Amino acid sequence: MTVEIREHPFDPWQTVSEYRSNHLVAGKSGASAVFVGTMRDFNEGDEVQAMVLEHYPGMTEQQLKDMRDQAVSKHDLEDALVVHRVGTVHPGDDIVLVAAFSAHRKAALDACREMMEVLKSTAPFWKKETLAQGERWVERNTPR
Amino acid sequence: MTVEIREHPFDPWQTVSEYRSNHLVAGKSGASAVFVGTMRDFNEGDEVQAMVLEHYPGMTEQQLKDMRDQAVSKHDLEDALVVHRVGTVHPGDDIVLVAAFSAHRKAALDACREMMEVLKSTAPFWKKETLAQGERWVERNTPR
Amino acid sequence: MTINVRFFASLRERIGQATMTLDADGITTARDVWKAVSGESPDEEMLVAINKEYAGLDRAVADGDEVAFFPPVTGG
Amino acid sequence: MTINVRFFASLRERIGQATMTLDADGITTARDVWKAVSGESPDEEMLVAINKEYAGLDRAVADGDEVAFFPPVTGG
Repeated sequence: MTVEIREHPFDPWQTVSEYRSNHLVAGKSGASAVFVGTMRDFNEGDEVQAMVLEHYPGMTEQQLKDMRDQAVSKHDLEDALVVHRVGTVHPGDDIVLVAAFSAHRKAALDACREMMEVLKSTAPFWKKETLAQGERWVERNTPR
Repeated sequence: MTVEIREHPFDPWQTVSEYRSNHLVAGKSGASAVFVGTMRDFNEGDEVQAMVLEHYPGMTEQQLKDMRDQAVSKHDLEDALVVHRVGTVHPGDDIVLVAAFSAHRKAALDACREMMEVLKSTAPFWKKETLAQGERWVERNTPR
Repeated sequence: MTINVRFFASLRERIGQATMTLDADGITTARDVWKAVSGESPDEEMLVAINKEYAGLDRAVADGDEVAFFPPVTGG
Repeated sequence: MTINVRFFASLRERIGQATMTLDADGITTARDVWKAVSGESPDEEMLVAINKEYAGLDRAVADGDEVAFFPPVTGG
């Protein structure tokens, strides 16, 4: 439940809100740091109409789970949550949600940023964009 | 609308979600970084039952607005949002919401963290805690 | 010279009121305002705002200014 | 020795299939697997996973292993 691959559109804000209500003890984690990545309608100067997100079932979930567990342990978090879309997405669709819950704001903010960097560099996902001129694979992530 | 002082409980996640829907152009800001601070039921080893948040009407709003505008300008954000509670709050109540919306994740994450640090060190708010043994003013913020 | 003085948080409680109107001559700076209203030297950590903007204790004040004194901020 | 080989993203399209079962002798490492299925030397940037964990090209493979090849990841 702390790591999820979603095949359909999801509302990251409602997901965080429900997760906090259902899984966190009120009054313990004073700091919530959340990053949400959303599909843009442009990339490298081109208009993008749609995108297919591919993953490696089994390996991707395990990578995300290890990443989440390491962040919780390293930063002594109360909890952390990672959700990632796969399948066909359109501009404005949310792709990734990373949330870190801690008693302290620095731990939450550091963990949120680190999880995003680890996800971007190691989680097995691949993007194929649909442009007006055809399709293309995104070859690498921006460094930041 | 980008800076608000709230006298009653608010849902920061719904606030972000509605702000994005109503004020941001879908497909432009790929990165949303959000920090939410929530009242804890303990501080400096003591159980805290309630807290009163005081502010300086007029000055506080202006400080937050300047802070938000500077973050938008410095990090070239699409937009940013700051909401802060005042009045009597209880453990589990959300106190502060800071959100940064950008095309790039580093800008959003940097701006979100910076706004929280500026808010903590300069925005005119003061906390008075109610403990089992009586009331006490919080004398200073934790450095992080 | 008339100065509208405001106090917040623990300073408000120490002074015993939230606002005060100071009518006095011989007042040049925010520090003079504090001495006139409290009879004390300012605490090192005390913060000052003149017309709702942060200011140093030695900033000059003018007739009609709003001068506020408060402890370190603890929001967020 | 039987190896279950998987390809993802642009490599899947280049190879023309997502999975392949390799029955061959003389295969010791993931690099050998790649050469056997593609006839090419591996691209420097290509990533390898053995049994769903990242591995180097020179990691030994064993009978029944799942060996996956894919380009740099682009999630998030």
